[in-house]
Amino acid sequence: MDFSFTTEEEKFRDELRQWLVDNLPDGWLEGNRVIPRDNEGQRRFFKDWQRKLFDGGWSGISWPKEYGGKGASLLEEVIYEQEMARVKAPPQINVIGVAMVGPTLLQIGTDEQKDKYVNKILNGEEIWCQGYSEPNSGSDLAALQTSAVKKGDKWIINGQKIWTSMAHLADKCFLLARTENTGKKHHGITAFLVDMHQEGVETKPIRSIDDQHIFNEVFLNDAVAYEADIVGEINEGWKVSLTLLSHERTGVARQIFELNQVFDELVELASTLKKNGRPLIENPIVRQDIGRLRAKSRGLLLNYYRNLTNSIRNGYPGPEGSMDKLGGSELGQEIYSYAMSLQGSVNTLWKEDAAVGEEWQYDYLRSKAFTIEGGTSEIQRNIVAERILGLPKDIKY
Amino acid sequence: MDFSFTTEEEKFRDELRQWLVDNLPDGWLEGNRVIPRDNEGQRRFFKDWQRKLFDGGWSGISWPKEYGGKGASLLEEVIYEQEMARVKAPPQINVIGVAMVGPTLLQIGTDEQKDKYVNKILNGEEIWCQGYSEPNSGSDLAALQTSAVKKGDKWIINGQKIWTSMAHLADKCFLLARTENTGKKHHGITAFLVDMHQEGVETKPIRSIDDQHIFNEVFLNDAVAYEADIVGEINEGWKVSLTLLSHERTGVARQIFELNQVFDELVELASTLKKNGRPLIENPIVRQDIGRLRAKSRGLLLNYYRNLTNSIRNGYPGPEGSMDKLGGSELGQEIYSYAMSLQGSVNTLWKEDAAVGEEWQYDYLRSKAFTIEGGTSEIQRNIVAERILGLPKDIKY
Amino acid sequence: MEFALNEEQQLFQRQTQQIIKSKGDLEIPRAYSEGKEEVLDDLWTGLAELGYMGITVSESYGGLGMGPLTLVPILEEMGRAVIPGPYIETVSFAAPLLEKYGSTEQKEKYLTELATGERKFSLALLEGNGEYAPSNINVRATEKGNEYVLSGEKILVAHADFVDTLIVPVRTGMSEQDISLLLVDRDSTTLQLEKQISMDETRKMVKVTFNDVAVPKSQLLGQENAGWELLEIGVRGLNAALCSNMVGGMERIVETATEYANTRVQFGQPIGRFQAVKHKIVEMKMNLETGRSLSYYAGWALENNTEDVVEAIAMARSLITEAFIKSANDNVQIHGGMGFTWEFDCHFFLKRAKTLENYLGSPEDYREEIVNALVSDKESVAVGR
Amino acid sequence: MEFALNEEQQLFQRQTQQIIKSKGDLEIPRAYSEGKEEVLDDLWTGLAELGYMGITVSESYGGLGMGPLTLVPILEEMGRAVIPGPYIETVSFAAPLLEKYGSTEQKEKYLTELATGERKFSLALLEGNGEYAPSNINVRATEKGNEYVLSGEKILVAHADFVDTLIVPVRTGMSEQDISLLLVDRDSTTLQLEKQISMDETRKMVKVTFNDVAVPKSQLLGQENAGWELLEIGVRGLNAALCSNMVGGMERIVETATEYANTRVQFGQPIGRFQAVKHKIVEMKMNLETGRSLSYYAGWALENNTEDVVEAIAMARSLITEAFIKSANDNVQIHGGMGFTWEFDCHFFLKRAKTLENYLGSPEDYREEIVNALVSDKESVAVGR
Repeated sequence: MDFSFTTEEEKFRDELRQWLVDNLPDGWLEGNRVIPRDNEGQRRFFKDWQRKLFDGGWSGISWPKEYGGKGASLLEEVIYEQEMARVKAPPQINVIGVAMVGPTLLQIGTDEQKDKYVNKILNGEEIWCQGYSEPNSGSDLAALQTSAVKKGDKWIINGQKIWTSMAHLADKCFLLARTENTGKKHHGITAFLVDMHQEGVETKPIRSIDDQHIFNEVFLNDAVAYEADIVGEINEGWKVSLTLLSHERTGVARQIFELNQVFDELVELASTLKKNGRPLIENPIVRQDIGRLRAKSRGLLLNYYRNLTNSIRNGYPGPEGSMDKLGGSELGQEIYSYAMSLQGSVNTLWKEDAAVGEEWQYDYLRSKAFTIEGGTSEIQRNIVAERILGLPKDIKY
Repeated sequence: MDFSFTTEEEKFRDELRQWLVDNLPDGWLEGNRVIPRDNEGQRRFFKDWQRKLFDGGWSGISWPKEYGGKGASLLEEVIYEQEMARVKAPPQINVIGVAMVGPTLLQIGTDEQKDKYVNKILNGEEIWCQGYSEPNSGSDLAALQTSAVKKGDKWIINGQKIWTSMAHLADKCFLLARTENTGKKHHGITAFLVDMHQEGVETKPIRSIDDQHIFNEVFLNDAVAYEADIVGEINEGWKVSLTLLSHERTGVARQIFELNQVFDELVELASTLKKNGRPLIENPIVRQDIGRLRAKSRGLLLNYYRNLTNSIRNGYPGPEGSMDKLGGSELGQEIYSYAMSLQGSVNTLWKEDAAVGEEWQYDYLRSKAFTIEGGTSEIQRNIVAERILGLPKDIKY
Repeated sequence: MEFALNEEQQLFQRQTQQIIKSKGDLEIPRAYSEGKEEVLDDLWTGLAELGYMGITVSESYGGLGMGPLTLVPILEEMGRAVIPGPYIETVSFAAPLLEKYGSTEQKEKYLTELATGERKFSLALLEGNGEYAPSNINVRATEKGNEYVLSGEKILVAHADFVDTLIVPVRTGMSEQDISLLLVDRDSTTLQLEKQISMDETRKMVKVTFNDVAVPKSQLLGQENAGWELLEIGVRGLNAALCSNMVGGMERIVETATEYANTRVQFGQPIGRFQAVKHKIVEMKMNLETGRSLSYYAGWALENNTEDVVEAIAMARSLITEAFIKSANDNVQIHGGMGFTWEFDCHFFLKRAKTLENYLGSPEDYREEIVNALVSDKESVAVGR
Repeated sequence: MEFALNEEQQLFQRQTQQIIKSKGDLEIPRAYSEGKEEVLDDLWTGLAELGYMGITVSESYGGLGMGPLTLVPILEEMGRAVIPGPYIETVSFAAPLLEKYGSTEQKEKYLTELATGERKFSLALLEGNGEYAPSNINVRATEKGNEYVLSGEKILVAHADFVDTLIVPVRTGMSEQDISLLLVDRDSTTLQLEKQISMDETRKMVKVTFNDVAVPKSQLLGQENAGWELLEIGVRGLNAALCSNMVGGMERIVETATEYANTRVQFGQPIGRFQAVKHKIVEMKMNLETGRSLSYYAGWALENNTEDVVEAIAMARSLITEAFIKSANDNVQIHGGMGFTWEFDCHFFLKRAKTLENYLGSPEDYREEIVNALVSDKESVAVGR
């Protein structure tokens, strides 16, 4: 066992650290992390950041160098996530494009697709979103009903997507639609690259419980795609979507790193806030809670490193990523909820009136989605049970 | 709302209290509660107690007076359970006979059956056990495979029962066997009254994790019963078994009362045992645990009273008994487990070497069966879900 | 031995249900939180007309003269719809305190107006970091002739802008417990009110600033420097009421989760068929019924002023507060993505539950209170054993 | 960056697995607890022949000179079969303490014999109410010429009847921490041993009474009155070892629960198809892997004597202790009635887990230790961040 990094890896880290110092928005490192709330401001902010990352060579770090990437190793990618988590860097708006669509096109896209899209993904010229979930297919993703019907050289797409992150800022959508109805739900799905700026595509914001707008409904009314916009084989979109997923190399790494950071902030909170005139951290009951959360946070982090080591040894990631996701999402909820508890009755104050720091209330509410998005905890448990432990599948109804 | 009892009810309580003072085994009230460990000693102890109860009129208190019962009301029965719990009275060895078989025979038995069995149940002359569970039918009780085949005027019974409490001390068995195999598992079961002292019946003890022998396997090899031993209709034994269950009027009352008592002992324990030279009860963390258990114990008790009130108002008990069972069994495990925790490292010592009181170790281990026997917690949850909340049944496979 | 609502209480329950339904049910908190504050006036008027404000006011002042148990079903129904407004503060806190400790003049004026619904009350208690402790009362009342002059700041005053009178614990002496309760009428004083953005937008939170506000000494409720004790007695009623209110919320959660689980189909099955969902709802139901039993008992203990009343309320408050949070959380999970939307109602319960977590004490504080009571008096009382 | 067993460690794991299987696997604790104590001799001899006793003994005394990480897979395997015997006390406690603090003569004698398996060790620490605290050390060692004369009583001495030497913390001075460690050889002293009936019959518990037992001063381990500090250092190794041992138990539980859930049929289905069972096993698995990660890390921290070693062990110990109990409980539940029988193996794990709960400190104590470490040194160490 060895927790050290090679000199080269540490050099990679140092470079990134320095770059972040030089390039993060003003005041960001000091904790003044403000992102505009309006669509236009947000778009500009995120696009600027995406562009900076690209210019610095820090967008698509795992991409081959010939496409503008850094060709980073898996461990370098992990270091990248560590450092980004450490400074709570702004999200990469084009994460879908950079982490999944781009690599997928590089792997199985046509030459035209590569020419047309890949560069614009990395430099952030075109923002991508992902059209998977539908109102009636959430956990049961393969039950999707959005249809694409061929008419001449066009595919006419009708249906509705939901939970499409950043759709309101996106230019393109990696969309799954049903092109054949054979009764086998995993067959007959096709992956399309769809232009978001066309008449047949309408985006409607979803206001979430934290009063934010990240998710959207996307309505497709005779939206159009062309033969050239199909990724992989017709009717084999399910496989393509799995290819896409396989490019998610670092899994929930960033979240896990962030959580360990948030834990430190939690300790800070408990050291600062007082009850009966004494810092909370001196309260034996609080100490128990914090000790428990500490062991869990570290355990989660160490689990991640163990799974990472296995991925490196085997050359591919195993289903253990589901355990990271399950553990991370639930611990995240626990930590944010506890941070609210520590704040006492003023925990009800939020936004500009927040008593301690408005991020706590936002993060608390945001955390409620952790165990739903990207596969619910119930689905993750089934994956662990069936794929890791070999327990029976739920009845196929 | 009203937590008081009528003068008559209080008189009933006083009588019973006095009777217990006069009749409990020597030293019992002072906490010297010893039950012989050997079969013969146990049989004698339990039979003596059963006889005393009968002579005092305290066996079968809900039975009609003409059959030697007390014709007690439901509330008197509850008072009975309260008082028995208060002194931790020895179990009534013939509880199956008195609480279930007797009342069932009185309700649907033939005249001969009543003549032959009922009196001997109450006076403890004949001890009854219940032959329900089988190795392959535990939670899925109706899947039982023990068969009874008619040969002349005899029914020949073959198969195996398991978890038969007190079978090693029993004279008779209320046994379910399959008399027809129609594919519908709830049909084709018949209820028999089987003599335990016959060649075809062999009883094998089950040693349980608490090093006790209460449960048994019962092997039936060409055991014999007669037409006259059938209760209710042939093939309608499932219905008969439900009739039997309906006579369990006070549900888990005794356990719930006992738990509230054990909670008091837990507080006593925490007040007596010390760590760092201070009574545990002064430790803020212990106080949290105890406060939590207190609220739960009281909640459980109050739930029971609420369900009881509904039973009295409606004239029959609802499925809420499943909630009492579920809550009581899990809280019981929690309390006994916590009592072990409080004892520190010496909690490992048991039997005559027990550091605090040997009942704690026995009860801790015994409590592991609470959530299994009489319908597992998983089954209780399904009952609550399906019968109280109206959620879908598990797929019928 | 009877442990259930009686017929009269059940009648109140049905009636409350009807009123709330007729006023829009869960649309009430939705409209209110979107700024349509007139729904609150409308509801208040409706309830007042039916005599709901005077339930705990004695008949001589125009009330019904009932005890806190009568409020239980009403408060549950309000909790079911996350109803905004100072009903609890007025009826479960101010009314009993005034009955018990008000001067004849105070009773005459305040209780009569309270009973008709003309006068609404709130509690202006918390300051600074929001801790519920005598040492945290720093709004000073300086004697000046026949008046107290108040200066300082109260926070998290529920619906201060909607009510007519605030009950304000103020510091009137040097030692920690030298606190007095004052009745501060908004129409005869100049208070600075400032809305505080609250996560639970159905309970409007207001910061109230006192800039040398003069209050006649006749507005003193009870004795000078005896305010903390009175407050604690008042808070008992408030807590019992909050418990019933939360129980109502839990009940609604169980219902909506069950309904959603019965109708939402995934993998060709209503999701309620999956034990992961099914048994989660069972857990909610178990907590609901245990919580309800404890809240009934707290109400009963309060009504009968039993020896174990403090413990009874502490048991209810500690268990229900946590169970409500858990249920509200699990309800979001069961609703999946939809539970995360503003459009669905799940978040009303989630926010109400979490923001009540530490209001007037944390679950830990109340557990400590249970044990305090237990150790000082080990005999079980009340529940016949 | 590599966080996994290396090849050598994996080799040890496979080898241990083979030995234990060949000796009867879970039949070993079963036979032992039924009084067939010879299985322990047999196993001990087998392990000694393969050099297992000297793994942590330096090469100059005939050992392999490895660190505690090498023991991790071995201890896990032993935990998988709830193996009885003083392996942990000998190899993870006595050996490193002797290496670090033994005199040359002590090392020469004890380490050499330990490495060959000739000499087995146990820790005679607890007294009275079993509390692990310096104030609870009351076995007195009175100086008499070149000897200490011991009187008093130790309890819960694991396998005292099977070992050759006891490491005994004794009181040698007046102030609380005036404790010294003595090496007490059974063959040169007269100790009274009395078996104590233990719920976990796979760890034989013995009461050891010292009736004026004379021990030469040369048997002092480390400095006089410095014993508590040494003991705490020794207990670190012991705790890390217990953690690995418990992780092995948890792993076996997950395996057997999975196997049972895959084969036991009710309602026409393997019960593992029901999410109530299925997800319970997933929870076990999650706890197992988190526990394992923490125990690996504890071993690594110990081997490298990192700054956070105390915290690392406390994290592992607190989480694993509780997770083991939970898993062992749930395992009984999943096995239904069969889990409640003596015949099935479930109870071995249940009893081992519960009786280790407070051994050398409770989970609460270890959590307190975590926070102590955290607050005194807020910087994250070791895990590269």
